Amino acid sequence: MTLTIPAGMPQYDDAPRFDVEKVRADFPIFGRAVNGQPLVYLDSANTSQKPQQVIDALAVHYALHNANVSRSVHTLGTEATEAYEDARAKIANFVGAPSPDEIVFVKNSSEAINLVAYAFSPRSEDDRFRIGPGDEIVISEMEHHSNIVPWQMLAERTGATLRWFGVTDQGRLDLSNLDELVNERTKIVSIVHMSNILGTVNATSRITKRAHEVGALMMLDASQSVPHLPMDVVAYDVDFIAFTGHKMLGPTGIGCLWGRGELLNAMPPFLGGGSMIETVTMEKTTYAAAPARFEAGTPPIAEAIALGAAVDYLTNLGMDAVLWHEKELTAYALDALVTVPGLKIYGPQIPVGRGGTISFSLGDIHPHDVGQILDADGVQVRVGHHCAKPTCARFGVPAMTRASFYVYTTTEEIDALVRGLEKVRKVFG
Amino acid sequence: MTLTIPAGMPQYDDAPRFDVEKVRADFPIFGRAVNGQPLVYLDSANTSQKPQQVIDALAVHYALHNANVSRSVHTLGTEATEAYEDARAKIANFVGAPSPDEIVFVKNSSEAINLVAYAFSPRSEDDRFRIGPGDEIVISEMEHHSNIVPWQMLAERTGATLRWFGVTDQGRLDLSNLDELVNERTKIVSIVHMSNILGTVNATSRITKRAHEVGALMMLDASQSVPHLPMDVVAYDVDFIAFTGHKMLGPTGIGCLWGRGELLNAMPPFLGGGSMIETVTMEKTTYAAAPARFEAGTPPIAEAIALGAAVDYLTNLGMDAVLWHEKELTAYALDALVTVPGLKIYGPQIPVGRGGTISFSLGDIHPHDVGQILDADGVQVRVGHHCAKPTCARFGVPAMTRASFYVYTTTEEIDALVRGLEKVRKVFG
Amino acid sequence: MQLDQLYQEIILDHYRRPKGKGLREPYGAEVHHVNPTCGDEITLRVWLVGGVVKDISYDGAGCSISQAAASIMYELLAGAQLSTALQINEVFVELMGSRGKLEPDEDLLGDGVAFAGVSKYPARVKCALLPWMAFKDAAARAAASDEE
Amino acid sequence: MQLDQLYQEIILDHYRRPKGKGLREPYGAEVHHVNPTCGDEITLRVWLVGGVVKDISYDGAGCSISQAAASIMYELLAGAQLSTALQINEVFVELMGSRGKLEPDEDLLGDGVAFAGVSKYPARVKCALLPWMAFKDAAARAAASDEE
Ligand SMILES: Cc1ncc(COP(=O)(O)O)c(C=O)c1O
Ligand SMILES: Cc1ncc(COP(=O)(O)O)c(C=O)c1O
Repeated sequence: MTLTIPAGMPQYDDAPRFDVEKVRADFPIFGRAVNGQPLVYLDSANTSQKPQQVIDALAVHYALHNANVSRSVHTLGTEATEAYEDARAKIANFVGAPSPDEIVFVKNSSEAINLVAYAFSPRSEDDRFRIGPGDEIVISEMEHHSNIVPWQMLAERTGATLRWFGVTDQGRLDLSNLDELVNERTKIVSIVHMSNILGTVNATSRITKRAHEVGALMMLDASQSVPHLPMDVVAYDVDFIAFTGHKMLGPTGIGCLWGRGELLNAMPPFLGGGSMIETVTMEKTTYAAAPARFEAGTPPIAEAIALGAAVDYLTNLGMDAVLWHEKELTAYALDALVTVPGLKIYGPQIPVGRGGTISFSLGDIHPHDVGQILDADGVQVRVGHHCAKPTCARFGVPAMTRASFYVYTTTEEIDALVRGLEKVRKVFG
Repeated sequence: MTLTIPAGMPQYDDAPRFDVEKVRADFPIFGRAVNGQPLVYLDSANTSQKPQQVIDALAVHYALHNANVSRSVHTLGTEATEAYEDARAKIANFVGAPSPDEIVFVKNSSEAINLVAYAFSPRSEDDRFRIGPGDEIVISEMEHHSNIVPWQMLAERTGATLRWFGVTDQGRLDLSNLDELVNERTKIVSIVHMSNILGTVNATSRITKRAHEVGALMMLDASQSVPHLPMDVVAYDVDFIAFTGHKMLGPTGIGCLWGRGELLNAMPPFLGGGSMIETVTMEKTTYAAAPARFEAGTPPIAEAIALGAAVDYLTNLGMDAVLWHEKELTAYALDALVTVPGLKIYGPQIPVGRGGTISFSLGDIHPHDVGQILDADGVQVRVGHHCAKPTCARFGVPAMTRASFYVYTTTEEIDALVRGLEKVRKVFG
Repeated sequence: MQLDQLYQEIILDHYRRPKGKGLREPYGAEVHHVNPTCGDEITLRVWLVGGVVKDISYDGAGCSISQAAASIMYELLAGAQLSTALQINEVFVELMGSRGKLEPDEDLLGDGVAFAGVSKYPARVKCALLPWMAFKDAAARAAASDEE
Repeated sequence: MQLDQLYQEIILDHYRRPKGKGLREPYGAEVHHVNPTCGDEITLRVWLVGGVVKDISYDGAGCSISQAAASIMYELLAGAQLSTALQINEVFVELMGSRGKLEPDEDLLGDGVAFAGVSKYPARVKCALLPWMAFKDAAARAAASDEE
């Protein structure tokens, strides 16, 4: 299959581009070998590699400007605070947030989703966050565990009911029962934007429209989409999105919750502690406005600054160019993988409405064994349930092998994957 | 005042020592100037500076071994997982934990305390964590907000009662009502080990004994003690301790909860998501054992590895030597500060049962103004309520000025502080 | 850092001899504002009659910058038309956000021009703004009950 | 990486033609173990009579290493005295923790010596241990109800 675009549509030559070899030169890890072979890193959906610019941002911060934030009048503290808040503004801008105050720094996507889930309770003063028996929460069968378990826990705590969209054989959300599933009893709909296992990019507007029609809140787990496509929270008209630094060229230890400012300020605090307060007596505490309300204790300061550097890097490439680069790779990879005998792809088979994350099985060979043989050739893929067991169950397998791409991925690396799969077939065929 | 030690006791010359100038050479930040003056960093209780060894650990990890943990069979993933788990073992060892599985990586001390507070609920199956109206939680008046607010929130959620130890005029815990305060109704006692504002190191054994006598759990907020003195959780006979990476030469974005293994495994999960599960279906999830149960999502991988490097650095110096170094500095500083007219120290006035963190007022001059003038001379102190408003209120002031020391602090820096305070008096006298 | 840009003589004078300090009656609204990072507090009352700021009275604990800011604000706004007071308030807020890059309007701000230096110290901007924000809040509440 | 250390002929043979696979009756205890990181699962039954492991039967989904480990375990432990079986189990667990640094005892481990290579791959050690851990668990439960 090749990607053909009807005349009149933007052609590839019109697409914004970048020089992938120049990009690779920024990533020191590509200088190393794995098992004597050049590193072929096809596990970016798990975590991305880091450009020198991001590593330097960390090192320079610690070597020259390190101090705690929001607490000092001294020069180092002022420098650190300004860098931290500048990063917040950059990241807000990157996802189209109307105000930097709508970006809450958390430790990862999982915390961001839990933070929203914990805002719901039977005691909530705000009707939108009051939940109990009879109320419903809607997710889908293609969620990452991080967008399942927090809602299961919420349902268990409060007696609310968890419901979910099914997944079609093509690996798309089954919206046929949208109007029944999302109804007057629904408090929140939380859906993955791009699946980390099937690669599907979900069209969200019908769901968002329906959610708002019935007065429910709408959250997107954007862990896999913010790194790979231009995001604009206003255009998507959602209420919350969660994303995570380590998947978008940034460090571990940081993620972001974006929420509409008015909503964030209607939510109760989650973690209590320093910096999230207005005033404290032993008897009673009053809380600061968002985002501070949700940032108890010393935040991931260096991590925020380095995530700002990652966002600069991506902005420099241009998110349109990132999207096109990965679309081309995906088209190439889908074409190449179907040539491997016995290979079966889970998820959309065409490079439309999907990103550069492809999961597959190879005959009866267990993914562990596939991954091991590939590793011997330096090819790093992920194998297992990808923290999406229900999706595996939906397709009747306990595990899959997954290749995933990013800004530094080349077609040669996809060729190396295909060669490696031939070898797997030889050993286990 | 000078520190005299009775004959027969270990003398200073017997004390383990290190070369502070050699230590300083490891910290790149001391190469920079602040406002044209050499940097005098006296704000280590807020956050510590980082040695090159820790910065390098981060940079090397990202440049050569970066991958997600616990999820891959590939070489990079295996390297990252081993480094991450090695760090856990080092840190366990550093605090005397019987098993690495008793160390839970969190984002900071505040999260660690919240994690324990959220384990209590009226629905708990384990009696030790079941709480409701009539039950009591005991803290003290010298806590950091991070060891107050989570317990206030717990009390509010469940109807339990929050109670606290008072503080004496000398800045010590008032234990006169210990037996009444900690009683059969008490579920948990959570006390700061070393106060971040008064510098007091609390003697904990009487409290621990009483807590266990009445069947309550005992937690130490060890955020300020683990960086500064040898810790052995078994010797202290407590149930939980919380500490935080950035105050002990490590990076931001990581903290640790240590808990007795049996207790951790009796606690319900806190954050839900990837990696904390055993198996997931849409209907039901079962959870992994500790520590994985409490590490939802991608953990602070690079941060854990760098904290391991920080622990190596401290272990190399020797925590006994760190303690003595700071005891000498504290004795020197207490002597020097009392020579400043109008200066009043809050907290213990003798270098016994206290650490190298000294808060004071200077006449009527507001701490903001003190800090600002000192900053002009490169001297970085913290001013404000130090996230311990109730302690400020106890001593009748809204704010204090605080100087705090660490392994790289010298007596010359304390002299610079004293000179700076003279200047403050001139401007505002 | 040039300390004398921050601690100008005018500022230290107002700090040492604050104008209008102390809580007085009558008043239309009282507010209590806190700077959560440093714990500084101000209680401030506004008395409005027929669109004129009859009195501003205040008390609280704060550093030289916040104390001087309150004192200078009292001088500038007490007795003024509410609309003028709010306009001056806005100009002051703008000046504090300028990071030292704005030429302050002496006609409008009087002694307040001394605060141009403060705007270079991000950590102190909140101190200077504490009384001005409290005034804005109190004035809005007082206006709601200003019957004329 | 020397793949052939991991995928020795013995291991691939057991993987292709597993011994004792399938769930059988009678049995004293059944357990279900999961490797949470990869989702591999095993259901395993143990039948104990008078201190002898009469049968081990199992089924599940797993990679070549876990399948071969189950097959080799069946060969070694089925029919043995429980005490011997547990001793062999212990020796196998120790071998898997050795990171390739232990000389395996062929008398005790038989085909199991082929797993010495697996111990060099930390990510695969859990695969190899899955059936052995399940056996230990099931044997303890079966022993509790072994009446003789
Ligand atoms: C005594 C004490 N407890 C708790 C904390 C909170 O630590 P963190 O800010 O890393 O959460 C601090 C430091 O800020 C502290 O000094
Ligand atoms: C779709 C999706 N959601 C949530 C997460 C969780 O992100 P994190 O591990 O950073 O919390 C991931 C990645 O692991 C993901 O792919």
